[in-house]
Amino acid sequence: MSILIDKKSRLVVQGITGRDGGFHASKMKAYGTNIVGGTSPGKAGALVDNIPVFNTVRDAVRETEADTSVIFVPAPFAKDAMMEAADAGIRLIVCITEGVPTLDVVEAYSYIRRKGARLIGPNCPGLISPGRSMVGIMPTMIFREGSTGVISRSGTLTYEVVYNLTEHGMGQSTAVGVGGDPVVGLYYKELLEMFENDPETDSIALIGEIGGDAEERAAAYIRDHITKPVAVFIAGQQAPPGKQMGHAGAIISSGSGTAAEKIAAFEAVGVPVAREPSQIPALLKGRR
Amino acid sequence: MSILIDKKSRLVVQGITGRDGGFHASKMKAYGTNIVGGTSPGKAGALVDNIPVFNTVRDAVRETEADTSVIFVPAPFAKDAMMEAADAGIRLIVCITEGVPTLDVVEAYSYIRRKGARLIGPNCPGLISPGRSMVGIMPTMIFREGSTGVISRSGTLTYEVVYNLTEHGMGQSTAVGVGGDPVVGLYYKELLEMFENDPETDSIALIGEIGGDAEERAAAYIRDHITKPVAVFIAGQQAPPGKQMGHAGAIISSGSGTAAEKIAAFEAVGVPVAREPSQIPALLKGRR
Amino acid sequence: MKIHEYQAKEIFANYGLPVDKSSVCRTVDDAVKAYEQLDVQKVIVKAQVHTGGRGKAGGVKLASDEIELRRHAAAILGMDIKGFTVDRILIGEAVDIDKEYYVSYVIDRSSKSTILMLSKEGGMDIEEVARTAPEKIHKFVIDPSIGIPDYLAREAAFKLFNDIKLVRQAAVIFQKLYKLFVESDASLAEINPLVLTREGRIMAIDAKMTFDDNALYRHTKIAALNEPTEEEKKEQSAKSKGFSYVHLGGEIGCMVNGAGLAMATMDMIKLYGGNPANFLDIGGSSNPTKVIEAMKLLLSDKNVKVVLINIFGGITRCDDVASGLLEAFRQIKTEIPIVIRLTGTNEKEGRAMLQGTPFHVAGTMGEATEKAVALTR
Amino acid sequence: MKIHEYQAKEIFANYGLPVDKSSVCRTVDDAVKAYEQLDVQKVIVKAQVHTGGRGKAGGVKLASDEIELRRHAAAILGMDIKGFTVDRILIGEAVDIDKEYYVSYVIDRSSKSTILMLSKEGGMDIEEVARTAPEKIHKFVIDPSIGIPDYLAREAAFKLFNDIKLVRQAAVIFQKLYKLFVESDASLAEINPLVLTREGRIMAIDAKMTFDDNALYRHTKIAALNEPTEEEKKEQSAKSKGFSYVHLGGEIGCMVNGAGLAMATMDMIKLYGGNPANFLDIGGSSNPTKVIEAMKLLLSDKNVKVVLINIFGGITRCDDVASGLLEAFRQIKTEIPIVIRLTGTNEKEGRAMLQGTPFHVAGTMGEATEKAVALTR
Repeated sequence: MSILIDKKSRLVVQGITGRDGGFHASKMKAYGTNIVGGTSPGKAGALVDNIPVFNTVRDAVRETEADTSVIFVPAPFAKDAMMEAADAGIRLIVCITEGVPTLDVVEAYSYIRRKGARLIGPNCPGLISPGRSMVGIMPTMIFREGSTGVISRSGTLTYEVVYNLTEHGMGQSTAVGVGGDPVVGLYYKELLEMFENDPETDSIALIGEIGGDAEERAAAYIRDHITKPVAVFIAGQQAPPGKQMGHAGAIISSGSGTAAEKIAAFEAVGVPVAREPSQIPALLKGRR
Repeated sequence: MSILIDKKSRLVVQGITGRDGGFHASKMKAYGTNIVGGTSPGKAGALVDNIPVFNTVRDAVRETEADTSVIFVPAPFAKDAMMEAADAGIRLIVCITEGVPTLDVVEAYSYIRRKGARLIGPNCPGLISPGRSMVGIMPTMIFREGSTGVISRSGTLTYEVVYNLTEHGMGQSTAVGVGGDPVVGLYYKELLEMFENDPETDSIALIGEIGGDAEERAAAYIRDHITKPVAVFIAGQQAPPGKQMGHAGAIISSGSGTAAEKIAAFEAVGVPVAREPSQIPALLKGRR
Repeated sequence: MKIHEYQAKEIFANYGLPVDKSSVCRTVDDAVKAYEQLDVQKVIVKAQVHTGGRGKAGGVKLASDEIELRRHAAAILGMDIKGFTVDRILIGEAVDIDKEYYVSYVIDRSSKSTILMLSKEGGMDIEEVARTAPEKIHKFVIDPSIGIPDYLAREAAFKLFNDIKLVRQAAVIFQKLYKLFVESDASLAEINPLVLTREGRIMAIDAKMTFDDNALYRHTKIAALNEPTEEEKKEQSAKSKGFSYVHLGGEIGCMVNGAGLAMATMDMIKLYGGNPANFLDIGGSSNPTKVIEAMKLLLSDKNVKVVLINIFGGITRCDDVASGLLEAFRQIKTEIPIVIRLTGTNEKEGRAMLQGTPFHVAGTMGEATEKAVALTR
Repeated sequence: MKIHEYQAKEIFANYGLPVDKSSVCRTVDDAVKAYEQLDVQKVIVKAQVHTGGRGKAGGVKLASDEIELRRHAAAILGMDIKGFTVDRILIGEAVDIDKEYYVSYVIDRSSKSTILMLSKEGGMDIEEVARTAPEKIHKFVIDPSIGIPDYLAREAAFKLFNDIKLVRQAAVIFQKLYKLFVESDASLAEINPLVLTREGRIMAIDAKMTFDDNALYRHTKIAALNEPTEEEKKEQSAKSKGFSYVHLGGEIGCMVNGAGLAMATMDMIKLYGGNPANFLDIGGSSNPTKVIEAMKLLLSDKNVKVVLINIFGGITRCDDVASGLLEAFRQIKTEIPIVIRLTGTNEKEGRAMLQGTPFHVAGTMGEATEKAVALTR
């Protein structure tokens, strides 16, 4: 088992005829992801890397029984794409697009939740269940099948941690990049719960960063609900307040959301915090 | 048992300091309805017939654990009142107000359903579970405890039928006036289902009228799902097309929604249709 | 409330919906002026009446020159269409049509929502299409909390068009029409036909709108467009007094409290062999002033030979109703026989009070109706 | 993006929100003119700067006559507040205040919604209130599909007021402020204080707004109000090239792909005893042009003694990254030592290509950081 996606996930790529959509559709397909279709209004009937293109997500769902979608459309159209997917009955929506206005996400998320669907992202690298399915833009070559769950607000920093895990013989059950924006879909709490309930996951790596208080909430949740070992890395100890560090969500505002607070929160509940990304495997191994 | 309301229902009266709200609050209270509070913005702390008044429904729910509300506010404010009730956690909202714009009801209903609550009305006389609770403006004196469920789009015509039932020794489990507007909350299907599942109901009187095709749908539903005897009366056989007969929803438009079609639909599935309201008791007695 | 095509098109234009160039005229000379100003060869002359089927009635004609225009304008102005006299015509540029489509927003009782209805069978009677080929009508239920997002407008437009450029044009039209529908509290906003011109433009060459009477209080500009017929004026005047009144043409005038019971009463009259003169719901309470006003309304109908009063005493008890009736009839002088049926709370007391009066008092609806019908003979 | 109080008040006024009469001035003479035009005895003189705490810094003063006004205006204009030089002041009518309140809309990450925050502790630092008396702050999570209906606005207003007249005034303010918040894609709309005047009027006498940078493309008028500092200009120019850049002041320049890894890199530098000069995320791909631009940016910082390049080769493989770096450094001449750490897909091939070059090549982040720190000594 894995969480959220596996070999049975039926993926539709929204914006498949765009440069990024087409490129990553081929990458995902090459990895073995079960891509059943793509969408691009007005291009129904076309094929992209042999994947059939539909005008609308509803058409794609009707014809292919797609249950998962990944979005590569430009930021001004991302809200519409997320809502289209939810309305068409997609259960898991992964939005890769960067730079989506926050209130667009607020609105789309509210609608998605009402439809009983799940959102990952936006501004995220997607997720991968190694050896089964990859939905997003993850570099598949660094992942290995295994039993460590990975949750991260970052892209390359995740790869850095995964690379270290894989080097130490610790494969991954599923790795999820939740996205770097202030408002995104699934977050620590929901994913921790899924990993806790996944029999194939035996440990969890959590990669946080400055901004907001989700890490503090995650620490409290781990204390109360998680029995599997968790190790954490927090990026941004040197970040000055009021400055956005790349990710729209990585900002210390009004003196809160600092790395120090987050590290303290995890340490207070007995979750080890790595000083360097490379320490994660040892911290997990010591506790499995 | 009864459906929707009983002695445990905790009622809040929205617009209790208004003329109608105050009058009917006292009537309901006198009947034994468990009224726990009323609302009127700015009048918190007042008492109406010894019922405590709150500024907001949320305050009333927090202080009294109200689960049911009845609305007596003027039409321009009815949408807001319905949504306020739903947002505050009320489970059954009964809107008596007449003349509410249809799109206001569409919007309020959508929100109420999202909140998992139920709506009866607007433009309805409410409902009564004789001997237990009355929520609305029903003349309680004509009702008797018993086992016939009554569903009606009309007010006085319902009383006419109930009067006949009571005269024939057939009391009522619950009688519901669903409201005379084109768009209202609970309707035949949902109520038929509730009566079917209510062990204390052994027969059902359904009072329809011209306009729309809800009676036709009800006939199909009865054929497929209802085992208890049902008798029907349909008002408006003499109504000319295109004319609204009092109720905003009682109009034959584009030649559909006629009484003849509705009567035919019930007769086609073996549900007897009374020629006069006074025939209902006999039609039910014959089949119980 | 209904408005005319030319009024609907004005509203359309205010919302940026593409309509054909046209102008409304009340005389043949105005029509000629409008023709000159349009500065095109071919125009369409359309009767402006609050009813459908004007085409079949000869109220829509093409004109290719001034002589033809004068002839058609003269013929249509003053024409009677289903009881409506044509006092205005619309002179519009004849559009070079490639294809015709049907689009409308209506309130759907069953889904309790606004729905968007679309068909490639435009220009035809949509109810006919619904009967004969329902699969040719596409319906979209609108979630009021999100309205018509781009994706949904596109999805709908793909039902009519394949070319993405046309889809985009149509999608914007659907979104604007929805905005108009909601913001004006319409109960119908219909474009039949929506046309694709030979130049590849999509536009509305007809426009039909009706509005929710209950919402007119917040749309004073629209309410000002109201043009009731004589009959509707009577109904509206009744409404302003708190009644619902509909004229039916028979000889038994009815006065009933409650719409459902009022309908049942007129049905019963027919069932017992009579003919109801009207539908009249006097509403909840039965104060004497209301009864007097209602009786005046009934008696203004010269066909009425008998009046049947059917009151169910609910919240207002029968004895109160009876004393109200007695008081009212002290002020009304009439030779017309009056049958009163009074049931409900305190009915015995109420009926006792009516003993010894000229009223024919009945206990049941059947008895009352029988009496009223007999009295017309 | 931040705007000034006077700009926020202009937007407020456009939405019908009650604000005090005021005008913005750039000179003492302008201030005197504004004083005359306001035609009141007492005015408030407020520094317009993109930072908080101006009151404590002496940037807000009351003036009761022209002499006082001139003195305060002269003192505040040109004043330095937390690194910002005051070039504009706002001259506003001094309002006769009865009570002060706090109102704001912000985006809440946890509920993934806009929230309305209210407090009776107005005029104070709200973060201080949140720390010391969180129960004095009321929060309402807004469902975007319905916004702030009347009942919710009233419910919120009852948290501040008891009198229904004041509740109604406040409710309208909350609704308008929400409309403004949503329609302008704000990330903060704050009134601190919202005041109740002795005449019983509720009004905003301060106004603070910040906007979502990602949404500025659809708000050109607001975007035009942008006044970046020198540092922000550098960051924005970097952004226009596809980088994220933040100046930190140390001596080790970093160039990293990915924001999280870039933060981790600067943390590691500190951990190993060095000081990062900057945060620099060059994003996904590593084409030579981008690397050249990034190096120019780094080298323009004269404090930089060493450059640390930390690249994780993901979709773009390490050998491609290495050839890109080599090409870029053929065009850049610099004496500054460069440490390169390259990991990920095809890392062996990538590192092999960098052998024999002047670069210091490292395998792990730890090794790379250690080298970079050593090279600064």
